[in-house]
Amino acid sequence: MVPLTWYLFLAAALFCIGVFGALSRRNAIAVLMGIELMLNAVNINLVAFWRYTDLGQMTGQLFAVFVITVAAAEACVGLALIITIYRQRHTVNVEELDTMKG
Amino acid sequence: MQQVAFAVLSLITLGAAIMVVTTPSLLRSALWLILAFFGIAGIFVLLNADFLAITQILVYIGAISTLMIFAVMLSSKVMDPHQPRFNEQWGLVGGFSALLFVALAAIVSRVVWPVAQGEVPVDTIQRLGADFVGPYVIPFEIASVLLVVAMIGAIIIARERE
Amino acid sequence: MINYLSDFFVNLARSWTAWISGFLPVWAVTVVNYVIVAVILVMMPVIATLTLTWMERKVIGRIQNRIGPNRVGPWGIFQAIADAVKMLVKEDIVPDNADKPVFNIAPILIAAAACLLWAVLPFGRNMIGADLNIGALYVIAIGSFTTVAVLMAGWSSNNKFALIGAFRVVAQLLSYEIPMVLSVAAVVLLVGTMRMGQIVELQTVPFVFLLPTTFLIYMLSAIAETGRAPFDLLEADSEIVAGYFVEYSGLKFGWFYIAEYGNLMAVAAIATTLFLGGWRGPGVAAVPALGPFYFAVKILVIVFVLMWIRGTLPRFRIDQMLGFAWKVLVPAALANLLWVAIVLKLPVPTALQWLLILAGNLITLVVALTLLGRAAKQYAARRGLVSA
Amino acid sequence: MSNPIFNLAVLLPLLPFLAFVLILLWTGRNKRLSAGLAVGSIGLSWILGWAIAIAAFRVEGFGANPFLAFRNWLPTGPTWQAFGIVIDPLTAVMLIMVPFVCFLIFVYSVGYMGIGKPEGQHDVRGWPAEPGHVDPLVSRFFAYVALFATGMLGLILADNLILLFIFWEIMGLCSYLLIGFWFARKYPDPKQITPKEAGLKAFMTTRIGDTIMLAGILLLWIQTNSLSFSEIFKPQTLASLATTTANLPILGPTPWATLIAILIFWGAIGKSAQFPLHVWLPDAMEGPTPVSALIHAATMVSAGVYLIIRTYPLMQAVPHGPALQFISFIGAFTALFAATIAFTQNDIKKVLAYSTISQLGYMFAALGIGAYIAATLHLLTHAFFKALLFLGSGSVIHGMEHGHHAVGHSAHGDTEAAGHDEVSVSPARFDPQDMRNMGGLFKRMPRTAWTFIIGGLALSGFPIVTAGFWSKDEILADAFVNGHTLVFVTLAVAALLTAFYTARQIVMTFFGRPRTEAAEHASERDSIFAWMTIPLMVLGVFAVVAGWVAIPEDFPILGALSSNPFHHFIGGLAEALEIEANPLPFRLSPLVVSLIVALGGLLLGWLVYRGYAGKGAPAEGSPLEIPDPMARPLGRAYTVLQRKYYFDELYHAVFVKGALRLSNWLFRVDDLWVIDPIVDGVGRLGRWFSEISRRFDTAIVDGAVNGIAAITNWMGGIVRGIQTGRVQNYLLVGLVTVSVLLGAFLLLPK
Repeated sequence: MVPLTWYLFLAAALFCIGVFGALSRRNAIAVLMGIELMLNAVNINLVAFWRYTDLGQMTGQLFAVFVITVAAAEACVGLALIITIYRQRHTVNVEELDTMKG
Repeated sequence: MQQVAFAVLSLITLGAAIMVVTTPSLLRSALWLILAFFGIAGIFVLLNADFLAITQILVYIGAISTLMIFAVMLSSKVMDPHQPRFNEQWGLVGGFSALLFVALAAIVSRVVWPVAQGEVPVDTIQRLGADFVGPYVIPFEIASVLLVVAMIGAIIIARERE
Repeated sequence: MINYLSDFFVNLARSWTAWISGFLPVWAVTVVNYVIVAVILVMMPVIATLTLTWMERKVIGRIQNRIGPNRVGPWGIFQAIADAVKMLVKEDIVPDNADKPVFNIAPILIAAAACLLWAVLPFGRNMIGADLNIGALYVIAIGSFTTVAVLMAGWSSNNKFALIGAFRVVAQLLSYEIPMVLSVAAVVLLVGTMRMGQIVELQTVPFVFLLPTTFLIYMLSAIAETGRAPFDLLEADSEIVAGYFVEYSGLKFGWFYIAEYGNLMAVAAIATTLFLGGWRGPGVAAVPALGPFYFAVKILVIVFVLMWIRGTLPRFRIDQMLGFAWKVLVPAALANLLWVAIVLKLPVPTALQWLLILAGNLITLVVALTLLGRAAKQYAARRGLVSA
Repeated sequence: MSNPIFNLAVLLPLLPFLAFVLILLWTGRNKRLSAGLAVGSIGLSWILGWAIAIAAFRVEGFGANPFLAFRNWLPTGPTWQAFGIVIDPLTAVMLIMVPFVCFLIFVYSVGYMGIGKPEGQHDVRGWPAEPGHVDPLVSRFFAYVALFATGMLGLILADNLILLFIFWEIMGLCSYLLIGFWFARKYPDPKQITPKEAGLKAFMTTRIGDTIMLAGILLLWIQTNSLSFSEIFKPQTLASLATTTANLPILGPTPWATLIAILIFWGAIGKSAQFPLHVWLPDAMEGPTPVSALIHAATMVSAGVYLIIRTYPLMQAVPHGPALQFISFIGAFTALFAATIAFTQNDIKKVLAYSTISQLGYMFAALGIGAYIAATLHLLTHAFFKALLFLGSGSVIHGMEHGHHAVGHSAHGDTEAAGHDEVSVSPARFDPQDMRNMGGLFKRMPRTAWTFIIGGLALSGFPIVTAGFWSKDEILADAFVNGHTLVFVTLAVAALLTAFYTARQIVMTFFGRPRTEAAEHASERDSIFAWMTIPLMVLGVFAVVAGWVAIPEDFPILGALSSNPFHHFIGGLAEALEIEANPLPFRLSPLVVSLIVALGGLLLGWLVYRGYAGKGAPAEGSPLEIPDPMARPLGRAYTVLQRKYYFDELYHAVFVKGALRLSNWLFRVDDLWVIDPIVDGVGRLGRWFSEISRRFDTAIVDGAVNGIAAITNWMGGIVRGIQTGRVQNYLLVGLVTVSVLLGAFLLLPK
């Protein structure tokens, strides 16, 4: 039987990798990928806690499903945005998208 | 047995994840992402969450990754592999995410988790469904609405404007 | 002896296990058995290819008023073998500045997907690779996984035709996945489980008699998923030479070939399992060994029909095809699903429920067809194809 | 006991509301459809309402255990406000009256607003349409009235004060919108109040009452922690309210019950236009006539009375306490006071408006002296015959306009005025509402005339047959038997006056010879009159028979015929709420009195005005110059009455002018004694200073200013570095914060 903490470590590591990707890549799509990794880390935590604490109720899995739903929505809108930006500015480089620069 | 499986899966996942954030070619990192998703699906199977595992494959690999590869292909013209893949703050980010990991790990190892051993009920899927239309029906509905909204929004955003 | 034969395969497996567990530790027995099952399952697409290619060429030949292969062996049975040999000896070309690793992995993945499908299909009572409690969903997931592999192939071979083929695949497969899922969901709703084994066990009446429209929708989307005519846009020879695997040759091309026929057989098998009562048939209860044969026969019938369709119908145009998926199949499938869900909640005897479901299906079918016909008329009139 | 149909009661308000929403959102373009929706919805509510009411009559001892249904919706601290409905005898009888009258008036408005008529060419939005044309905003009209119906039905169903108050305010809003329905209308003489102003006036005036009422409600909630009637009317609650006292500045210790009752009664004063706040109702007649009939005669104004009846246990928590005395005083006074004004008015609708006020006063007086059931009865009967009268007057007005149109010159000086203004200032404008322009309409508009006369008789309490007689007689008898002599006398006089001005009105309008061309050619032959006169007839029937349900048992002869079901029905509720309402012993004197006042008043009026009406049109000049026969005998008093005791002027002088004068005064003070000297001084100083400052300026200030600007610029340059506009930088900040905080949290000693 695998101890819970292993899963938590895994999730933490995955989350940090995702953060790194989301914050350090120049390409918007890569940033999205990082975000997806973070979400998955969260899912791992949810399911692990479900498995190891309350098998009586399905809350953990339910929330994981919701997270997946939200991730899907986020991905589709994000990619739509990226495509539009690409069409208009001919770049998907996050650094060049700084029209809000003060 | 399970430990081995876990070790392998987590190694696959983490390795793939690292490749995702480091590979210069976007398409490659998308493929690595898929591998990572597979690893996570495996983890779910280890956790007796078969339904989630399959959903993971169906949604993340079948839909999201495909979308991403699509986006990569559509925007592939502007990406020459020679320009740097990271922005100038990547070192800082790396350091701090490492710090974050250390902190999280410390918390995880410090806290005494209230672990309750128990047999996984056989009818998880039925109960999942029951909960979705039972106590969690409102979140469920909201999620569906969210999906519809996202779909419409995406269509409107990405539509070619004459 | 008779009753040994009567449940031949299971008993064979039993005695085999008994024999090896004589001199092997338990875990080893498990491993060995897993390996054997895996091998059998992996063989399925190969077998499918070897048989179906020949069958297809014969059938198409007949349809096109030819004889078909007739040189190699009696009735050209060994044509497939010959082709296989030819493929093996061919040179393996990898185009320049192709994305080599991806290029090499793609065919393997596709073939793997084709094999994986077989894991959850029951060949007979207690004859199933792994009776997952999410079998139906698993099938869908694997199907969606094919998309990625095709995409990889199309992208990595760095070729315009291949890329366009890949784009078409994504469009097509993603669109047709939805009606497929919905139709499968209707069956799952009806039996209340996703275990393929149980779905067959509970299928006292083949569901095609309950859900004809759903069956139709499933078959249409299945054809699209396997990318066969009339939905073979991803390899439309006349438009984009061979679609996403234009650059492949030799063994890798063989993989795609295997994958295609493996998928063909697989969707036929799934259709059989979900709608035609799988291995059920007269006398199965007494002689379970008959199960696999019924299974095979039903599969072959469906495959034949698919070939028939391929030989008969011209190819769709891409926009028409997607429009068909979104404007016809999805609404119809949704309607059926809803109707089934409602009827199952009605407090009436099962027989009546089934009648209601059947009625609803037929109504959906009629409505869909009428609307389609009207739309077609208008279209034709607009294009001046007919004098409206 | 609870008949399932009661559960449908929720639909009563919902149906009209649905119509309102539909009309407002979708069907506004299609006038016919909108009207159809409104009428249909209210028709359904009518049928449903009667079904419910009849079901209620069937139930034995219904008053003791009424039907309740509620659902909590508004958390208020420890308690909940329920969204609930109650059906008890009172609601039931109201359900007989309200939806029915609403329905009839809706039908009437279909004709009145000219549905199905062509669109006028130069009709302007917010002006009355030309005769024989459909009103340009008619859909909006029906939307508003439908919303109003929602308010009224909800009000009578509400089972708690807060809900009641909500619907109360909805009605207030509708009244404002509908009075100002012809919002663009202007009159040649600037003194005359325009619909817009009238609406504003009504809204503001009632606001005063409503605010005080809200204060009362809040106090009540503070005291009892609940606003649902069933809670408040528990004996112990009332007892505690009656015993515990609040220390008021001047009055000293007062029982909470009294205080709250009076505060709530102020709301009724505002809505029902009682004495201090009565000024808005006559001007509310600027609205379309169906509105006057529906809102300002039958339902909304009587909502005030309904409120008091509904909260009666609270009002009489202190038996015969100051609250009741206050109510009866206000009521009786208003009854007399409004009646005196009424018989000098010449505008057909204004007369009815004042008579409404006085009748409402009647009801309040009745409540004040404890004539609970009599007041309820009068509320019903009055709704019927007053609605009838108003609709009749509307029909008369339309008839006059048609006649005027037929004669040729535009009945609507003002309508074209929208187009070109110089016409609207033309002084001589024909007023189709002025009774002095009428006369002899009996032959020309027989249906209207007959129904109007029936209504008039009912109003003046014509003996035995009409409904008004029974209700009024009940009230008078009650006052007499319970020894409220003052109230009795006042009401008797008021009744006399009522009969008198009713006779005057009828004679001036219908009898004698026509005094103008318009009256000469007035007719009710136009198709719209079909819509308008049928409700008149139905109401006419009810104005007669409505009273027969309440014939006292020991009334000679007739008493034997009926068993006074009304009294028993409401009585059940009354005793359930511990209101003493025993059938009165029969006394001859009040009966005689009421006979005398009714018949006498009518006779008197006829005698006085017969001559006036008989003269017909004057040889030269307008009929407006003919003096009113009452003018000479009364002398100056007559003008006083005609100017409505100068109340408008008074309020204007006190409140409006007062504010103006005050501000003026402040302005002067400011200007003469404070500002000017300062200004001069500043001027001188300024010249001197500026001389110095000029040198100072160029040298230092400029430098400083530029310097500051430069500094700001420089700092901004530094700060804007942070605002890279790149999302990743911002996220990095977040990451740094989180990780550092976490690290610190771990490293720091616990």
